[in-house]
Amino acid sequence: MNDQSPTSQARAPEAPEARPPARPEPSRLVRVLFEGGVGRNMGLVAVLVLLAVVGVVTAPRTFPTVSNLLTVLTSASIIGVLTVGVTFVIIGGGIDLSVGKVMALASVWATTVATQSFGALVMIFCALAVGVGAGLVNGVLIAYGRIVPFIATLAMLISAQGLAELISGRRSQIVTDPVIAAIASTRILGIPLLVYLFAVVIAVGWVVLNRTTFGRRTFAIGGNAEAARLAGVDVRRHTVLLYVVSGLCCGIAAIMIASLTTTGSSTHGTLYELDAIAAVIIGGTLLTGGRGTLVGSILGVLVFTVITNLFVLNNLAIEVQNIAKGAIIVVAVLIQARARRSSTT
Amino acid sequence: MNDQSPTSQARAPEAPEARPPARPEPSRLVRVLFEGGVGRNMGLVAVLVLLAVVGVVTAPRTFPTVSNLLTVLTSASIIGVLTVGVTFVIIGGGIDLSVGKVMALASVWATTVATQSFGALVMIFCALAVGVGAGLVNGVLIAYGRIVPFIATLAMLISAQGLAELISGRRSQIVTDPVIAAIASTRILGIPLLVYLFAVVIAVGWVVLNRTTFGRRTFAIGGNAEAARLAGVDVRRHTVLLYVVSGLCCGIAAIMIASLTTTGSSTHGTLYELDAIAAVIIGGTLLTGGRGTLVGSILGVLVFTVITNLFVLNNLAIEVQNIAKGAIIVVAVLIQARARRSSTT
Amino acid sequence: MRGIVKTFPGVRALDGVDLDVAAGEVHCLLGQNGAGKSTLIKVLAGAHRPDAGAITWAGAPVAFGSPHAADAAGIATIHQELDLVPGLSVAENVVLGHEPARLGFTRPRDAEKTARRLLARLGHPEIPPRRELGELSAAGQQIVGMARALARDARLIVMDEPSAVLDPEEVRNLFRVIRELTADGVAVVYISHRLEEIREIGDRVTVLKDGRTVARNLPARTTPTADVIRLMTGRALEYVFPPSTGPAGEVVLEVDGLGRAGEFADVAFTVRAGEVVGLAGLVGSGRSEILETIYGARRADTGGVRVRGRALPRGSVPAAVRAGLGLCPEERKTQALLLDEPVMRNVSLASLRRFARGGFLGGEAELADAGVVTAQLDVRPADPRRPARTLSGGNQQKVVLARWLLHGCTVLLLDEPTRGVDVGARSEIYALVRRLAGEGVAVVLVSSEVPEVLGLADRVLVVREGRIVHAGPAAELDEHRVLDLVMEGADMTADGLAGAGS
Amino acid sequence: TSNEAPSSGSGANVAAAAGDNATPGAPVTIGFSAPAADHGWIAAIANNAKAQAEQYPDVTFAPVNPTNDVAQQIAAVETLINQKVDALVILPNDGSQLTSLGRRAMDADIPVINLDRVFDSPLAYRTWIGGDNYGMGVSAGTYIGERLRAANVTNPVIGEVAGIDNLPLTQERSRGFSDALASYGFAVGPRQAADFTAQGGQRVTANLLQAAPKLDALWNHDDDQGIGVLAAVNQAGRTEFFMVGGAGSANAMRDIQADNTVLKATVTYSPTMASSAIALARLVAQNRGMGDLVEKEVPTSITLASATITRDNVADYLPLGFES
Ligand SMILES: Nc1ncnc2c1ncn2[C@@H]1O[C@H](COP(=O)(O)OP(=O)(O)OP(=O)(O)O)[C@@H](O)[C@H]1O
Ligand SMILES: Nc1ncnc2c1ncn2[C@@H]1O[C@H](COP(=O)(O)OP(=O)(O)OP(=O)(O)O)[C@@H](O)[C@H]1O
Ligand SMILES: [Mg+2]
Ligand SMILES: [Mg+2]
Repeated sequence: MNDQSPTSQARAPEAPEARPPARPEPSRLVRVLFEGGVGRNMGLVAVLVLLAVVGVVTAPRTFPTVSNLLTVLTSASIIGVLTVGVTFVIIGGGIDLSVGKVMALASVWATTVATQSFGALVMIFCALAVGVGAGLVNGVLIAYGRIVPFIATLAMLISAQGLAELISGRRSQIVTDPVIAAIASTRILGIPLLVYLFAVVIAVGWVVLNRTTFGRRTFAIGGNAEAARLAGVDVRRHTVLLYVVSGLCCGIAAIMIASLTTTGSSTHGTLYELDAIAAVIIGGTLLTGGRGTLVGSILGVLVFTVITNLFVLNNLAIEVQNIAKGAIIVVAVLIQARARRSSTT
Repeated sequence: MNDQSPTSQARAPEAPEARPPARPEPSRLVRVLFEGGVGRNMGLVAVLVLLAVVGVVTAPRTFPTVSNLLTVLTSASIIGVLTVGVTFVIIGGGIDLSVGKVMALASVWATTVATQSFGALVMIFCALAVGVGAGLVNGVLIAYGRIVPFIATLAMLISAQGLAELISGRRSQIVTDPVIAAIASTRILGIPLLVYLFAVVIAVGWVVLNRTTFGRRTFAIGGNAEAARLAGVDVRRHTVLLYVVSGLCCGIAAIMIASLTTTGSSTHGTLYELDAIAAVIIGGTLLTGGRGTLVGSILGVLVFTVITNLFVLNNLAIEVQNIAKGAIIVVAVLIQARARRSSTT
Repeated sequence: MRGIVKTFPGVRALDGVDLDVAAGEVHCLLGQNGAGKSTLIKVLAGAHRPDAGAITWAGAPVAFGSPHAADAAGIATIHQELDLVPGLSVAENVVLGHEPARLGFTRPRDAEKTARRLLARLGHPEIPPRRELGELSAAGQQIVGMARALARDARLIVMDEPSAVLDPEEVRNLFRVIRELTADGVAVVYISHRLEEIREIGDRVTVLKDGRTVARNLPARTTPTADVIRLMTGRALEYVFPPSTGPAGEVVLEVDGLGRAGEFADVAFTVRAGEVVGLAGLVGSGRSEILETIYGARRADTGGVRVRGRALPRGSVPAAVRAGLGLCPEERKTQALLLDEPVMRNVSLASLRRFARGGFLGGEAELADAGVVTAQLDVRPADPRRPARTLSGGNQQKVVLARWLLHGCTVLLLDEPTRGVDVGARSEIYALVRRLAGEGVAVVLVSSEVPEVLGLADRVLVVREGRIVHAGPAAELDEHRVLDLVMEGADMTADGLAGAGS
Repeated sequence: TSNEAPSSGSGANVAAAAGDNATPGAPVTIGFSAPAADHGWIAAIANNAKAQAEQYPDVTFAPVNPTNDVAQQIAAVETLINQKVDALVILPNDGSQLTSLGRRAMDADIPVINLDRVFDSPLAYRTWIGGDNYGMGVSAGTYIGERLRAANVTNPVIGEVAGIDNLPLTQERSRGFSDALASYGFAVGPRQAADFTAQGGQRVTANLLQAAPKLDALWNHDDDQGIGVLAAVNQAGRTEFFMVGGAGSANAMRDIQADNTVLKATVTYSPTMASSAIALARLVAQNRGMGDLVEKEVPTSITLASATITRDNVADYLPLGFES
């Protein structure tokens, strides 16, 4: 990609400053996209294309339709929003196991009779506040209480589950507010509002991660927390903020799932954390932090969703689905790793 | 092989051998125990004592009885055996999400009509073989396929679940073999056989981890895989073996759970992986590998089991259980961290 | 700085240290490994809080509670352990913590411009600011680290062993920049174990020993080397290379046509028992790769390696170790040490089989034998049960050597064995290498310090861009000749290195 | 259990179409969605539905991917609506959460047969058929109350091992149980929730038996988890109480028949309702009524009765028992 290996300079002692950066600049858009993760994720794109081909071949009448595509995107949207938050946390060197149940708790809190009586805005505020609050607790326990993220967020998972059950009395709380109920059924230009919401969260997440000091410092902290500290970054405050971002995503997802299912329930989001983390890692983010792309995580979510969609359209038995799903994940990761290796050499 | 015995070199004349380790030696047993993890886990012991006090106060007639203690130990035994395997994997720098469902698969495979017709020995062999085989696949994917452990074992979790469902037809397979069925109800000197089994697995695991080259290399690989490789350790083969150890534990646990519930079922072991990993981490093992104690992991399992037992004895509702459980985990970890910090200074 | 005290669990790293630095001077900080140099500058940089003592900055007492505070006061630090983030780009590393931003949105172009300007100033306009830092060589990363410090327009720049991974040409560049800085009135604190560098660039010298200041503000150019060494080590030490121990034995290591695509090609040489062969070359010339390939840590594309006539399988470290090879790799911390494990276990790692009976360990032999070899190498502190992390750099290097001393090898491959090692330990390592050679071990030595290669090796191979361009007895070469060969005859003997060596 | 010798044709229960309704009508496609079977009862539901559909030459059976995730079930049923099936049989993971989906199907002129877990709005289904959870609790409570009263026990300790506590059905069963016991002047003692699995049943019961050193009776909501409950009871060597099961698995019935465990009765909650649901869906899609009823339409709601199976009548019910 560039002709000058970093060490080649060592062999050219004379005329050092006479050498301008010779690399031709690719078009800005291409560069932004590549830098943002598409380039590193060609393998996942290939996997998606492969899955699409399988879909077209096995379900030619149902798979390649607009309405099916929108169904896939809608199914992906909720876990996708959670995945955005989890991507931030993992790139920053942490992990968040609590997202699924924090979302459930936020959905329950936002749909109590009392909250609903104040209308849609208060419900949305309430969901976001619960998400942010839970994220804050996670972050403070981890950054200041020095509890390892795995344990702190696992404890949050369990407690949020319990609290959601307590508040809801273990019942599904029905959304009566027409505005919230309408979110999932509204379409603009034929595309569900949930899909727009998903797109906005991705876009904002991408900009924050790649174009703000917050995002770049997230990479720094995940890559080398000590170096970030020595460079004057307030690592602990930043860590708290990362979990708050994740909590905020839970709040947004809570509104979405409340609208999609027209209920708030403590059973929402069970095991979503594993799916979200798996999507992030398949997307090429290191579990140890410091490296990763949001685009990869989203592609990971799409891979999972398309697999499920394919299974449904082909009406496979669940046990066969599971066996195949495990194998597909392994193959996807192998393809992705191979593609990345060959692109960097 | 080489003519210079290194020890002879080491005793070369000018060596200042007049420098013996000057620190007074504590008694050997005390030292072995401390080194083995009790010392570093005084915090967890304190948490257990605290829980016991709560038990004695809140359920004075039912908690402090021998039969209740044995119930706690029996409940702990299955997840405890899995935790032993997971401890090896995590200390070696990996993670194993598949243990719960590999155990389920092994339990199903060992209890099919065909297998049961060959009798108990074949059933036991079958369970162990399934566990070892799954571990082998995990290990090879990770060590030679270079798939990150999180993804490889997640794929195994999903596939094992599917395979278990396929084989069992999603039904509970009842254990008809009297020998297997008797394991859980046999008592020796009043103590259930399962508890002995648990103790044996812990003891063997402890010796292997702390007193063999295998264990030493496990720490080395988890601490710095590259350094271990350059020191001549066959890191990939060792990694495979680590997952095989974990798989073997799954096989043992499968026999235990088949006996305890008198069934083999694909529903066994759901979410056991999270509990096992949480116990390992609460026990002070670093999720990044290289450091940890088996004793800590076992104490972690006991903390979880005693919490559940206390809740049941006090007839608490499940939502209250969950909220409290999250908080107790956080407090336990804080106590443990504080105890460790003060013990090292 | 006055009376600085800093204790770590079990260690009193600083025990009343004084340091005065004047504007516009290069103040050198000397001391053995573990003397407390890095700890002192971490206190200065706000990374550690001192237990006692006072810091006066520009006439006013200050207490830096965080790196940020020191930074705001105008103190920039290049730490000994690279304080960079591998996953970020070069430019982002340069501006980390002070990203040019508007409303929180970064301005990558400004950052790249800054990085390009600073890298050019350091003589490296060709390092692409957008390249991911982790893809650069260690030397490249060190240069980015320096650019980072320059980015702050600091009034005091602290450099903790910046030259350890640099070759002579890079060091020359560094010195040029330091001179420019001091000319502008910037103060520089410079730490190095290479005394000839101190002599060239330093103005005043402060010497630390065991966490105490033993000499302050000595004139750097006129104080006799012997005095400095005595102050540091507490003993008179001759900074010379031990003599070669006579004729070599039969050929033990044969390397034949070894090559790896893109790294090196056609590497062929032999080493005899008792012979020390040195590989000289620039940083990035591929010497480490050659060693690692011989050792099986990288799989050769072409050629082969024979030990005592038996061919080694490609790409198998265990086979190489069984055949009697041992490697002390270039990066101690990432490639050699288990930092959290006791010294004893680091030492015994390659020899576990010896202490095991049927796979079971547990005898006291392991501790005892590890204790003997570490004592032999004078690893300090002497307790082999201490975690390796708490040892200073030089002592960590000795631990790695002790590993192979305990294991015993026919062929010892040493990659930069004295990087970051103080004079005392250095001479001990030299003596050890010589002694091993005398006992019949074949040694291959890679070093970026030409005098070291010339002084220690019987035969020198010069590597340039992955090829051996010269092979011959060390006695027939001098430093200028080697540098000529290394740099492809570039004219560089005239100015920068005139004062170097001795 | 799959390892038992195959009996009564894979254990699925089908109703033969009788009378007028036996004649094939217009060909119809019936979509079917249920939770993923991780449990004998749910497995029996799926099996029964499939077996019943195969009885009819005029029915094309279109089941979708069973799942335990509400969002996924919504997506799956949406594909059926997109395909414009003629009728839908839905056993929702959660009735409330799928109500809007039922509405959408009904609005698209696809009649919905709501199986067991009820939607919130009658507009979301054409007909509901399901079991009587409250009645099941009442049956269990009544049996225990009668038996204890007959034995002249005063202040009995009555334990309860519930299913997944989050489910409304569990809460209704418990309510029925305690209401029935209250009519005898008894109350529920130690109560713990398991998770419908043998393993959960064993774990919870092992601890619950510690909490209650002496028990008089125990109701376990579900015969699948009952295997584990019974295992825990046997392992503890406890025989001083009797136990009542729930749902009516063949395995539990065999234990009752053999009369060598503490299990003395079980109250039914029969998965045969799935067979009936398919039959109803066919009739609704073909605009037919139910043969024996005067009405020309299928009723909007059918509730199954919960029978109490004891040693006396177990032989009658054994063919209807599902394999756990
Ligand atoms: N984080 C730490 N924890 C415990 N001990 C430490 C720590 N950091 C340094 N030490 C100890 O403090 C002493 C001084 O270490 P320091 O790194 O300052 O030495 P140095 O002079 O920089 O040596 P070198 O030349 O090898 O870099 C050493 O004995 C070291 O083992
Ligand atoms: N991280 C890296 N990524 C890509 N290429 C690299 C990297 N590090 C080194 N190289 C390439 O490998 C070759 C040898 O590099 P290396 O710095 O290891 O050589 P060396 O002679 O051992 O130098 P040193 O003096 O540092 O030991 C060079 O061509 C260099 O460009
Ligand atoms: Mg230092
Ligand atoms: Mg090198």
